[in-house]
Amino acid sequence: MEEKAKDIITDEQQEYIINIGPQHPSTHGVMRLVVSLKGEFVLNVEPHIGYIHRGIEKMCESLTYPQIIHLTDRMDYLSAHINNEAVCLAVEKALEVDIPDRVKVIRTLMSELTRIQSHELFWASYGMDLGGQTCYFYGLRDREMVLDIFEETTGGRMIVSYNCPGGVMYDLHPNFRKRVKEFIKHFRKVLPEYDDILTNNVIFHGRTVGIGPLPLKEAIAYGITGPSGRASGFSCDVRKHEPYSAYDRVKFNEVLFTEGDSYHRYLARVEEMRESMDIIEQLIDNIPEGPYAVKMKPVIKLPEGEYYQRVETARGELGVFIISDGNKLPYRVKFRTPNFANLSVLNHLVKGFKIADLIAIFGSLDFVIPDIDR
Amino acid sequence: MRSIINYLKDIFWGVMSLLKGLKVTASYFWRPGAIVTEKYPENRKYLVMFERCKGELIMPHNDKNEHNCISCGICQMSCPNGSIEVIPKTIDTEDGKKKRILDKHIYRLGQCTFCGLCVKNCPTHALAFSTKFEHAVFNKALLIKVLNKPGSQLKKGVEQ
Amino acid sequence: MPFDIYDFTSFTKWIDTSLENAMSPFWTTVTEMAIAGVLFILFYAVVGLFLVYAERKVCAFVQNRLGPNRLGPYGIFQTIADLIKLLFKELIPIKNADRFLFNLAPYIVIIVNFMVLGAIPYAKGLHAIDFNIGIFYIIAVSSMSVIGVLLAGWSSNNKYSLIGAMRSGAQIVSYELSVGLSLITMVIFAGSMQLSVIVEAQRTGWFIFKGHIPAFIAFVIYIIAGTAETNRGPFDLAEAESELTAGYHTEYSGIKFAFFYLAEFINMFIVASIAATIFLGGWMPFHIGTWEGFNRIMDFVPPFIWYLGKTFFVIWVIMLFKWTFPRLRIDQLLTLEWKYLLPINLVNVLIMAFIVLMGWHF
Amino acid sequence: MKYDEFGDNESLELLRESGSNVLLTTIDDVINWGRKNSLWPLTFATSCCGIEMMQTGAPKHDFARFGMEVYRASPRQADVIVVAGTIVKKMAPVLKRLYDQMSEPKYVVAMGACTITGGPFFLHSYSVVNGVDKIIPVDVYIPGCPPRPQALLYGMLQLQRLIETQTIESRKKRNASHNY
Repeated sequence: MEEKAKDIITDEQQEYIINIGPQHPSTHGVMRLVVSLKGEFVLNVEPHIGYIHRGIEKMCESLTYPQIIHLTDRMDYLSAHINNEAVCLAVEKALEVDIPDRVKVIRTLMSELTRIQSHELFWASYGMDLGGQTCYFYGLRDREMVLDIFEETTGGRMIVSYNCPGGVMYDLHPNFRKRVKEFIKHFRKVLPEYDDILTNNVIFHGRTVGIGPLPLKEAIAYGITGPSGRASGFSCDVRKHEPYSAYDRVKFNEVLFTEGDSYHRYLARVEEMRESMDIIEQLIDNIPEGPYAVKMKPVIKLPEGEYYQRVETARGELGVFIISDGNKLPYRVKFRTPNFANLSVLNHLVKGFKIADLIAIFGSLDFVIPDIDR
Repeated sequence: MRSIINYLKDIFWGVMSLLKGLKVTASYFWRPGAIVTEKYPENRKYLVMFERCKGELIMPHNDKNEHNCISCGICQMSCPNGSIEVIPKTIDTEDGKKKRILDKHIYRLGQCTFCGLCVKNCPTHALAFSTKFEHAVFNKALLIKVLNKPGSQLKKGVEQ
Repeated sequence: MPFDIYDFTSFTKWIDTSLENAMSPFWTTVTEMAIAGVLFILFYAVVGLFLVYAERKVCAFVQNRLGPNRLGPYGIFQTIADLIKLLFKELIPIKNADRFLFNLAPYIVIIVNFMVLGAIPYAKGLHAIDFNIGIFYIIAVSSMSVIGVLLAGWSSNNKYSLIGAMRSGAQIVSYELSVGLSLITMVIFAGSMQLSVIVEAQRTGWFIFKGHIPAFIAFVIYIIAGTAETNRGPFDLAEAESELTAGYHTEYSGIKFAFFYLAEFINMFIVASIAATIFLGGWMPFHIGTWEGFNRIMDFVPPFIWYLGKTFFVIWVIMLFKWTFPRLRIDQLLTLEWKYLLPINLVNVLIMAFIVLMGWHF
Repeated sequence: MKYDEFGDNESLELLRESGSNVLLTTIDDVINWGRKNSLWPLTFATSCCGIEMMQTGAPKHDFARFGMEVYRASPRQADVIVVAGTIVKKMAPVLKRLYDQMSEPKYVVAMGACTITGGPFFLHSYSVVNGVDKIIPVDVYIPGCPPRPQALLYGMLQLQRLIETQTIESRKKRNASHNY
């Protein structure tokens, strides 16, 4: 009997240790959180990563630049297009290629659509994490429309593999404009429903307002980027500060809040969907004519040196760092992925909150686990 | 007194927000027109896929059962994970020269990531994507396909 | 009254007397119990399976989907397939589990369900037991189902289960108060605890209409607390899927899991049917004042249909709750009970008592 | 869908021949009818394919039509584990344990290239398991990266056909023959 008791109670302080994960509905993938509890209160959370470490950075060293792109798709699969864009921009920067305007606009449009579908999935899964299962279905219902747009143009639903160094793989489909407009019309209509179901719900407020607050100073110290950082007032939008592609020609607001709790992290994402729609509406009617890709050499060799390019994915700032030794294979590729940095703050946020809040905080940071492990 | 008013206010607004949510779900319940479900196995006869949809890699053949592949191996080289294997053979042509032609174009469907590099890089447009997606099998070995087998798909839409 | 053609009293009396003529009183009782038992098991299975199916369809329609539709017309045999599968699924013995309690827990939940089902009036005279303290009995017995949940959580040797069971314990203990008080409000109004008398008292109008605002408040509170007591969303903390995988029944598989699964739905049915009986007039048809023709037509609908209609309406509302609202946190759950529902309920009881005292009701 | 419209009928016939007992057929038919129409998947997803699996549950494609929408988070109550996404070497023991925790009858569907051969990570990665069939016995392979929702539905229909062919005896034999 004593043997048994020892298993359950780990030490004198009577911490109750439970494993959340690797297989658990609310970890959104395979992530193990070792949670020490006292009653319902969380004392400590220890994230164990590596359950989906696939060695993407190492693999990149044995692949050519066009081949690397298909791996970045699978890193943060919800912002697949933006990841591709980051690598392409880095390669193009290194080669000093002039990219046609059409490509820039196409990439921006696709990035914003990617952002919308990613935030829709966030909305859906956050609702489900908190127990509102219908949110999940409404979010995915509308996401399907974006996936249709993707599939018609790129042939892939979520993993698009649409970018290539020098442009994009295929031209936009003739139906693209019509479909995007249809989607935006539909989405503007259903967003108020999202608000009715979740954003303004009193139970949802109770679950998220004031839960896991992250002050601005700590957000900067931990390097929290993306909507999570902006909810704390950290102005970190790469699109604004270091515009790439066609972001310098569109007007949009950087969604900033100061509270930094789960509710505002959630709100930042919902507001960003509106901003993204604004961006798309500004660009969709004046896509410049021109070629959809620059002719590149069949074997792309970067000149010797180090290249860095950062972009704003749906979850934060993605940095691509390439060291080239002049060969057709990169010498070293490093991805600064937003989720890995955002994960570091988890323990700091959840201390003293309840186990149900752990789920709310974890969900509000919107992790994609393969992006953490790479 | 104020606290009691606030207390009642809280309750009122709380209940109102809940009713709003209920309104949305209940209204969908009474609107069967909003159902968006596609009935997949029943609708497969008239299911139209997007033309660029990547279902599997094919090598289109024309009506004489000829394909465009010159067995240069570029697809094999551009494939990031080795799902394509080109096995060439040399034959003697009528005028006595040696010519390298395709013996087997092996495609491992279970490994393909549909990045599209092979199709894009093919110099002779010998490869294309078909929209067929029904590939589920019980036997893994069936996922290794030989693309240039006689009687495979007729050549169409390759010129694009 | 024409709807007395659907009176089952004489029918049951007839069965009783004919049985008594045939055998000794002891065997009469045994036979009657056996008949009632078989009928209830059938009723339990049919209602349980139907409710599982109904929930899947309701949630599908709410979520713009079709729901199960491949087995039989509109997929009505879906749950039968589920049942067959669960029957033949392996029952895994859990290492270090308290074997006896682990096996006992599902049965406790089921038995409690049966005990409550027997006390509900389904139509005039269609009643297994008509206690004169019917409401008291129902409150007492239905709160016992928490024992099953607690045992399941405790004996599973699983940390998630234990947390789920403890949550469920706290939840049911506190929400029992609200259920009791809101029913007491109506007992004050009706002046009786006997369910058949309460239903009979609603012949001239359902209590929710007769009882002014306090009855309506009591109804709302009863629905909320009843939902909480059945461990359904948004109060499904005991099995909160996103936190505790499956809560107290994480370790159960096969038919034992099916018992928990069914019991949850039968609990919902019980809560809804008590709400229908006490607030919405049970098997009484809907009457509007002096509209004789309308009332006459309503009378021709059998009382059992009325009863089921009302019950399923309440069930539908409870299902919508689950599919609309996010889950509460454990402390919010208790705050809702102790800070909001209980005070309101107490005031409500006072108001109701005052109304009854002054004779202000219809 | 008719029998001829499905692919890979040859393997199915082989499986059908491997175990048939005339006496028990009616009972088996009833049990298989229940089993094949109520496949409850385990909520298990590691990467991209998991999102497509979620999308299959979404209103547009609706898993629920086949009675498969009851996603169980607890392996004890699940019937089928859809391995959606890459399995790396650190995850492999966990997957094995999850499979062991499931109660009989249990089925495995390998969804996506990563689970069949390692997919995008087949050649150069040092940490990816090249095919989950090295860890657990797989019933149906669904290629694609990730497979579209219809492809997953088609795979589940194939699994239903597989279940139809099984008898109590053949399942016993099958379990005995797997040494993982």
